Amino acid sequence: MIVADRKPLVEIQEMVANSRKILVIGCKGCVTVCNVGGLKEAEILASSLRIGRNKNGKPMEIDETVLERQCDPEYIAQLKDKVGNYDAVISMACGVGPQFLSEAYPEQKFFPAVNTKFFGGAVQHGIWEERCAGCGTCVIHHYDGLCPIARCSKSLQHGPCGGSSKGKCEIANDVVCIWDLIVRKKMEQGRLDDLRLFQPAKDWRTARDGGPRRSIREELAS
Amino acid sequence: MTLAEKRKLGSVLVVGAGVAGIQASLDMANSGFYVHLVDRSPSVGGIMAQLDKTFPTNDCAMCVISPFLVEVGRHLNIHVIPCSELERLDGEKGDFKATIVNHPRYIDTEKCTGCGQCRQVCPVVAINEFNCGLDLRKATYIPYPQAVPLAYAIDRNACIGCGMCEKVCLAGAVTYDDKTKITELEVGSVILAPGGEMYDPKEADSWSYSHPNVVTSLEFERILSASGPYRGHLMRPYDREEPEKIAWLQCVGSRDINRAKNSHCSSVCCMYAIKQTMIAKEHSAHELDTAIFYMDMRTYGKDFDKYYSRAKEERGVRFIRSRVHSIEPVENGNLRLRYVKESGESVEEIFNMVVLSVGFKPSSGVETIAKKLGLTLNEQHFFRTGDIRPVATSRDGVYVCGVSHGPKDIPQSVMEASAAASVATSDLSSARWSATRTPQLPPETDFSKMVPRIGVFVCNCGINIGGVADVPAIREYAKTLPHVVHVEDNLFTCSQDTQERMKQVIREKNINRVVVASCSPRTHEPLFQETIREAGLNKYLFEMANIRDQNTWVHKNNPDLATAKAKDLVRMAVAKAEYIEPLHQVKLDVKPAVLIVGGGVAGMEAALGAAEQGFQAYLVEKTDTLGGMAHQLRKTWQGEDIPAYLERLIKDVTNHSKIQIFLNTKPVHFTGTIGSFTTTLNDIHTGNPNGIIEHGAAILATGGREYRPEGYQYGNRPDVMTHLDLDQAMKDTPATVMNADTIVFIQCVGSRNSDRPYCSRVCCTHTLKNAIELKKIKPGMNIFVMYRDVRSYGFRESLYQEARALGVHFIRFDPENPPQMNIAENNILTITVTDHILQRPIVISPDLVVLAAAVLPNENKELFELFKVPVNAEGFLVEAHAKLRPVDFGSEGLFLAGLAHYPKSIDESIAQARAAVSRAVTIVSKDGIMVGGVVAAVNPDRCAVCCTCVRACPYGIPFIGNEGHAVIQQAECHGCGVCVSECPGKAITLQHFTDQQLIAKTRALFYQPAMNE
Amino acid sequence: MSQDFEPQILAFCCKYCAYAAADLAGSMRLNYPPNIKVIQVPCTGRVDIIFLLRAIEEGADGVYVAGCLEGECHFVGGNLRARKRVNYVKKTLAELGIEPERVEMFNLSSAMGPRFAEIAIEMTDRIKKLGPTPVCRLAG
Amino acid sequence: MSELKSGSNLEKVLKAGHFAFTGECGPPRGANIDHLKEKYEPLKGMVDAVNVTDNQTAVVRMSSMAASALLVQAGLEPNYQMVCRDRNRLAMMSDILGAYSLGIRNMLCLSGDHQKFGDHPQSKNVYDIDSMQLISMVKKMRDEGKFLNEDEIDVPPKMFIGAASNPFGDPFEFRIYRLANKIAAGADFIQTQCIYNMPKFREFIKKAVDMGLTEKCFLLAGVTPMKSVGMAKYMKSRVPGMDVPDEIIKRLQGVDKKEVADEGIRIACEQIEEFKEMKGVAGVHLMAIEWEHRVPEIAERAGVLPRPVI
Amino acid sequence: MNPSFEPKILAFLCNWCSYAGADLAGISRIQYPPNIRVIRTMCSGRVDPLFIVNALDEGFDGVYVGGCHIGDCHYQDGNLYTLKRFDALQKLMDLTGISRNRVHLKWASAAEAQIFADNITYVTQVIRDLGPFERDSRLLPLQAMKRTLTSQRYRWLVGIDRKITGDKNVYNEKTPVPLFEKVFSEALQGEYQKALVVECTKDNPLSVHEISGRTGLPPYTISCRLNELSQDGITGIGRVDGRTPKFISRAA
Repeated sequence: MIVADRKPLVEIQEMVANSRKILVIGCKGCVTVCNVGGLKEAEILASSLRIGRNKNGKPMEIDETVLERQCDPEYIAQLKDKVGNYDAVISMACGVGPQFLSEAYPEQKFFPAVNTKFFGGAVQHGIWEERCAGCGTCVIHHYDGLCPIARCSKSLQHGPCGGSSKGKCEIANDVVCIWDLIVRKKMEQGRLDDLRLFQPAKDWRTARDGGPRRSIREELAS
Repeated sequence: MTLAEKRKLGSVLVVGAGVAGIQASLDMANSGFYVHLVDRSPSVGGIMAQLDKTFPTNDCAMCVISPFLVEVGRHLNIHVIPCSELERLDGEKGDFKATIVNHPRYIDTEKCTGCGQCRQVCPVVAINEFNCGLDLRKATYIPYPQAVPLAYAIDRNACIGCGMCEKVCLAGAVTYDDKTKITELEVGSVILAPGGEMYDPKEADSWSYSHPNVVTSLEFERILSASGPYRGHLMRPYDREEPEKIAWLQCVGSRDINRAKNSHCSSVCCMYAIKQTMIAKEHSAHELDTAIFYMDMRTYGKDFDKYYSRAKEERGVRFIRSRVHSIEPVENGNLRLRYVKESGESVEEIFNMVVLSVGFKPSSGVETIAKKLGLTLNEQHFFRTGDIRPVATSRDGVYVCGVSHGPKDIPQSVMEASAAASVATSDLSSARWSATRTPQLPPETDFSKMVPRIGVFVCNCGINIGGVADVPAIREYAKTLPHVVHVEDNLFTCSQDTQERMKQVIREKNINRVVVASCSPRTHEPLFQETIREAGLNKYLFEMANIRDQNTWVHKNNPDLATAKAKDLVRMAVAKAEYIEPLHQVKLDVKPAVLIVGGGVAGMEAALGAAEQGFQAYLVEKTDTLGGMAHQLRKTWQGEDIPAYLERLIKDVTNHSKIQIFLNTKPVHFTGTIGSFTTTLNDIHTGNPNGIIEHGAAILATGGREYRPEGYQYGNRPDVMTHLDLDQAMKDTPATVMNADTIVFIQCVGSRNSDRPYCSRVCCTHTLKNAIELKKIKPGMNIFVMYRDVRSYGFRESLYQEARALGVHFIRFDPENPPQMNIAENNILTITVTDHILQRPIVISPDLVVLAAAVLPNENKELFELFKVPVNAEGFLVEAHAKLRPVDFGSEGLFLAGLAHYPKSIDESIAQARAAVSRAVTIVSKDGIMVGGVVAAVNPDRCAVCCTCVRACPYGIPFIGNEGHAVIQQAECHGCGVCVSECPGKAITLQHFTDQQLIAKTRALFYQPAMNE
Repeated sequence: MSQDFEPQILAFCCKYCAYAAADLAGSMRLNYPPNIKVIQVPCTGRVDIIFLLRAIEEGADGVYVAGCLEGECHFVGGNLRARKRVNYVKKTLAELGIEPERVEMFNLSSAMGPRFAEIAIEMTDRIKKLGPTPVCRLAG
Repeated sequence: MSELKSGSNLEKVLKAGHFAFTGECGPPRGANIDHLKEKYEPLKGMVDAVNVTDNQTAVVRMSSMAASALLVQAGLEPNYQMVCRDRNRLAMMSDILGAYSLGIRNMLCLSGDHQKFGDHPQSKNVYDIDSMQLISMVKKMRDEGKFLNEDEIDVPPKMFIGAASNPFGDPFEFRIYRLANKIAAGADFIQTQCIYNMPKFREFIKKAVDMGLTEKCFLLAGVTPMKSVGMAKYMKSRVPGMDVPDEIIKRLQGVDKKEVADEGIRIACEQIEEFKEMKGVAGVHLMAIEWEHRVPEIAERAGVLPRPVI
Repeated sequence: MNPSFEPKILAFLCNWCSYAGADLAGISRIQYPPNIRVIRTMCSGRVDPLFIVNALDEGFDGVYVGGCHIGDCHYQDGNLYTLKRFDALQKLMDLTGISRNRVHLKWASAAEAQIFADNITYVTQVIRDLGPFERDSRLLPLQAMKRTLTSQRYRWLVGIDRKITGDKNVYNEKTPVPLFEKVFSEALQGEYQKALVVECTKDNPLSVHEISGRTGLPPYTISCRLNELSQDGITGIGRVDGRTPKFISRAA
């Protein structure tokens, strides 16, 4: 799923500093699963903003609601007659949310409440880790299911760099060196020779470097 | 009357309302029998109520027992008869006539609300037995604040009849003309649980117990207790100084034939002494030096040995193996102890306080009851009971449990209580639900759609509330609150007459939400919920404002603020009341059958018990024979013949119509919730199913086995054997054993070490029993027992005395240098060990070495995972609560018994098996179980299927159903609400504690409503 | 701070330990300031972050959560989660420029009547020193 | 080994079987040529080639190609380093052509330190291709005369291809395979990380020899003399992948303050003596960072002078 | 004893007998020492033991209470109460170390002027022998006596004594006198000792030993009294110095 972190409260306060009537929209999709943008978090943000404004003597009106997802126009459309009567809307969805909203309601000002970060999963309750960088050409089968493109700081494809020590990446000792895992796994499974294969220079066109991407399913698209 | 027409009464008399009496009463009342619970003192609770903390978990005793006290006080089918004693018992099993003497209490328990005004004005003081004489109580008294029944009593021989208490009693509860009454009760059977009393050290002056700083362990317990005289602040009675050094003397009044005439070991003093050292250290702000003087440290129960080593290694408690003869008071309240170290060196030490770990003696009631009922006593003047029928007395139909038939700790007492409950009602099963009362309730009118119409009832509670807060003002204020249609205030809302008027008012003004502003919901919510239910209202349409315990009682000195706070609390309660919805519990049907896994003695006794209670029992055994470990035993510690008992038991089980036996079978699939489980059984060898069992409860009795020692050449020499090998040899080839001249027993082989940090409990007794038997057959034989601690607890101490008398040599070794076995080249085996008295190594060349090997749990990882039951680090099954639910599992409907729980002797296994039956019967005896109420409910379309609730629930109850959203089953949810506030999508609500209700209550505190029109 | 300031303090107490301790403080006739208003919850694990924030938002001068001793929670670990949520609210209040000391978590067993009174006194003094809540109460 | 691939001095020295001795020179943080001069002046005649680092530890410095060109003008032979962090494949190929045209004949292909260590951690890194793919690209340009997309190059850049190797990085067992992969990808010579743990390096080199790697390409052992105890401790604890045994630190602590630098050089010389005899080691790469002025003295005491002239 | 000491004695004279007797002594010019200062009360039963202790506290060296003979009381049994109260007061004074001979109760009818004068002369001489009442060195016992005399338990027992030992108690039987005596002396000693402890720990927290030093009570007795005081919520631990808790009372 898409994993995000909530923006610091001060930053959100500045965004809506001069708005009187605000709508906070949660999203029941990925951001609910990673506990950052669901209805519960929407209520918490709304209440925090109310406390902040109330303290500074400039009370504001904040409503909170939640959409099934903010990445399908039909759900966005549900706010048709509501979104107008606010002078600022905060979307707690991933980066897709504020953009779909802005496209649907050009005259309204939309603000992101979360910083979208990566595709990943929950290694334990409350801790999510990046697993995929969306390079568009999946090669994890070469590395026994451990992707160096997403999980090596330098996306190296032929083994650990000189800085890997004690299984940790040179940039920080809480970041696992993925190549250390790949090499150990290959050794355990007796498939070390796979790493002798020379991987030609990767074709990055399918990645973000190839420009904004679209995915079209002929049989579905009208 | 011929046998057939013999009357079977559906009621039971329980004498003694300590923790054992209460447990037995609850089990029977919840299984369809009416219970008369008689106790000499004005309230229930017994010794446990006086304890501060309990070992080995250091839980606070009162927190553990008070829910049981409240339940026994309120239970529809338990009739608590305080201040009374059993006078006579006529008739026989199934049809007894009991004559009860009701001593006058001079206060009517129905009227008294426990407000305590009489205590404050009473001019007469007397020794406060509850605090063991540390402080005084008034002639009009209540044993302790949480007493049940919550009513005062007048101590007639202290009271001078001045009449002051009647003057101040607004409830008019004082009845000076109360007389001794005699009542007759017709009961089916009788359970005696009069408990025990602590030895009184005054009988011997060498302990100089008259000195204020020499206290008994129970007094020290009161000193430590937060509700005790010193409010839990550890101080010396003499001058309230905080002690720097405290000594505990073990075996005061136990194992002491010359001074105290008590030969038995009281089983619990070692453990409670260690607990008291640990709790004392926690209570003292400065470094506290604690020393325990003991002979044998007898920590034989589950997790007891770990507790002992934690005290020794981590908490720095000093354990000095020496028996102090006398205590010598010295200047400014200190005490000098002279003792001899093991090395022979004599030492003097000054202590600020000395605690005498006093042992048990039978309560004074035991002697009189035995005389009146014609029951036999043993030499120590406790009730005599056997091993094979551990809770039966010498009179048929009269059973016993708890300390009155032998000193024991709380878990063992509670186990025996449940066992007595199941045995006492086994042949009354035809009269089940015949004598019990079921509440007649009118149909519930449906108010859910209607606009809230709230009735507010403000209570004065005599002067407890009215004397501080302005109750009329509170009542008038309540009128102004939204949706309030009726307000009234009365003297005692909980009194019978007010309850009736409440019902009437509810019907007249068709009130659909009731708020009572009075005392604590913890004690009175069930009472009021029943009342409004009788008025046709769903019992959850009710909210309380605690304006007494948490307002007037604690803000006595500023009444106006107390009144303002009362108004706030009422406004908050009304605000929540507005959003309360009726909750309907769902009735799950119960399958009247019990599954028992494991065909050893425990399993068979459980199956027989369930069948005797009239329920279908399914006994599953993975081998091809019943009997388990018992096949290898010969005699119980009291000498009863095990093979004969085993043969009889197997015959009864196999022929019983209500027991279906599955040999070579193991469960492979298990689903369902309490009351209706489904288990699939498979044949071990062929693997194909041989039965699908529908049952309401399950008992796991998977048993244990003897540890095969690694060291000491075991297995490669015929003259080195374990206890079971010795028993085998004594049975089959006695000659091989008898022509040995010297035999050495080595204790704690495989137990009490780092891999198995527990004591296997039975090996000391087993060694003593065999040593005595060998000595009697061949007095000339030299027998050496090499031990770390001889743990012959309870009456087993007599075996230790007899063995020493017969000339068995006992040599103590430290774990650091255990006995060394070496084989000389001529294959002669010698044992070298350092004698603790001579302090020099001695060499013995025995003809036979017997290793007291540890007891291990049978390995059933797969089975335990199937039933989702926890095992501890050593592989033993983990019970729900060590003290008060020793045979239940955490998950409802599952129970345990036998060696799989912890090593125990055969009589303790039988008791635990019968206890498990009693617990299981409380489920299967009902035709339906009400589930639901305050439980979590999932709103599917808000659920993001994110598994947060699956991870957050401490009991692992929520799961993702195949409809694609989280599912929480009403029968299983415990109602804690953790998942509700973790759920990121706000998809789960905890009924009766919804967000809307709690936020409304919060908001109401700050939001002054506009005047009600 | 002005002496006549009487703070309004909310206390979420768990039914099995803190609420029982409050009752015991009552039956022992101890004494603590009347500024404390108790709301009973089955377990402190039920106290949601939104409850604490809405309390501050509605104008509470102080809020505290009182649960069982760590390791003795009737529902295994509810009190541990409660402490984490209280810390989250403290951080949020700090970000909003409100004294985090206005929110607190306490642990006590049901036999610690005197401790409950102590906590009530401690919190009332602390909030009196901090003064009224900067969040002005909205009328109506 | 007979015909020359790039004709660089280093190649000739190595192929002639001499014991190579290369130095290192970090370009200045500004455009001050004199600074560069101060650094390469003492190296003249002392080394066969001079490594010119490319934004070492991701810290912005004068570009390595410019510095290398200046060295060429000054009559020294540069060993032009290129990292994969800062350029994509277009920039790399064009820089290789540029370097060749400026007379640079030796090249070192490195992955490069992550920008997190450098002075602009906010920057975006590239890592379009990794060091292995860089080696094979330069080989393709030289031997096949083709760009990566198979287009012809009119004048193919004949570079003497070098690669780095850290025998002490984790996982230790894999390091030899990585070396083998680099050689297979086209590396002509290898310069190792600075060596302190001699026993571990002996084990590494033995494996390299057994696998015949040292036949296929020349391996230069990296040496960095310790200037102070502080530097030794810093390298041991803070530099990832660096293995500094305690004996080295004890030796440095053994002498008094003033002598430490000298002791550092003595250790280095001992190492170089051993490398001379060690089978599979074709030379030494001396990394005297900020100590360029003492390289003549080190070279002298290491007995590697005079440098062969072919 | 300095010879010139003249004790100041307060005399409560009941209106119907002793006051009348005193007037008669005046009329018949019977002489008696001038040390007494008289307060007339309607009946000796009106005299609250607290007045007597206050008199000593204010500076008198002794107190004389005069009343009618038993049976002559104008109000039937007024003097019976006085007898009980006076006996109780003297028992209390025995505890405090203040000599009981500083207070005297004498019956004298309206006609017995001579007896009245003799009583006064006798009482004055007894008190003169006792010497002046050192009020300042007896502050603590005096305060404690006042507190005991105002305690509900003490006054209630003194008041109910006649009814339950003489007539009948709530159980319609006479409370045996030894039992009542035991209860009363326990109550008296209990209240007085508690009063001592409260008085000296009212303003500053004191340890048990410090209290013992000031009140002379043995430590263990103080410890037992502290139990009762904490049960009634009057005394608690103020602070703890090292290992010594200091107790402080909140005198309601």
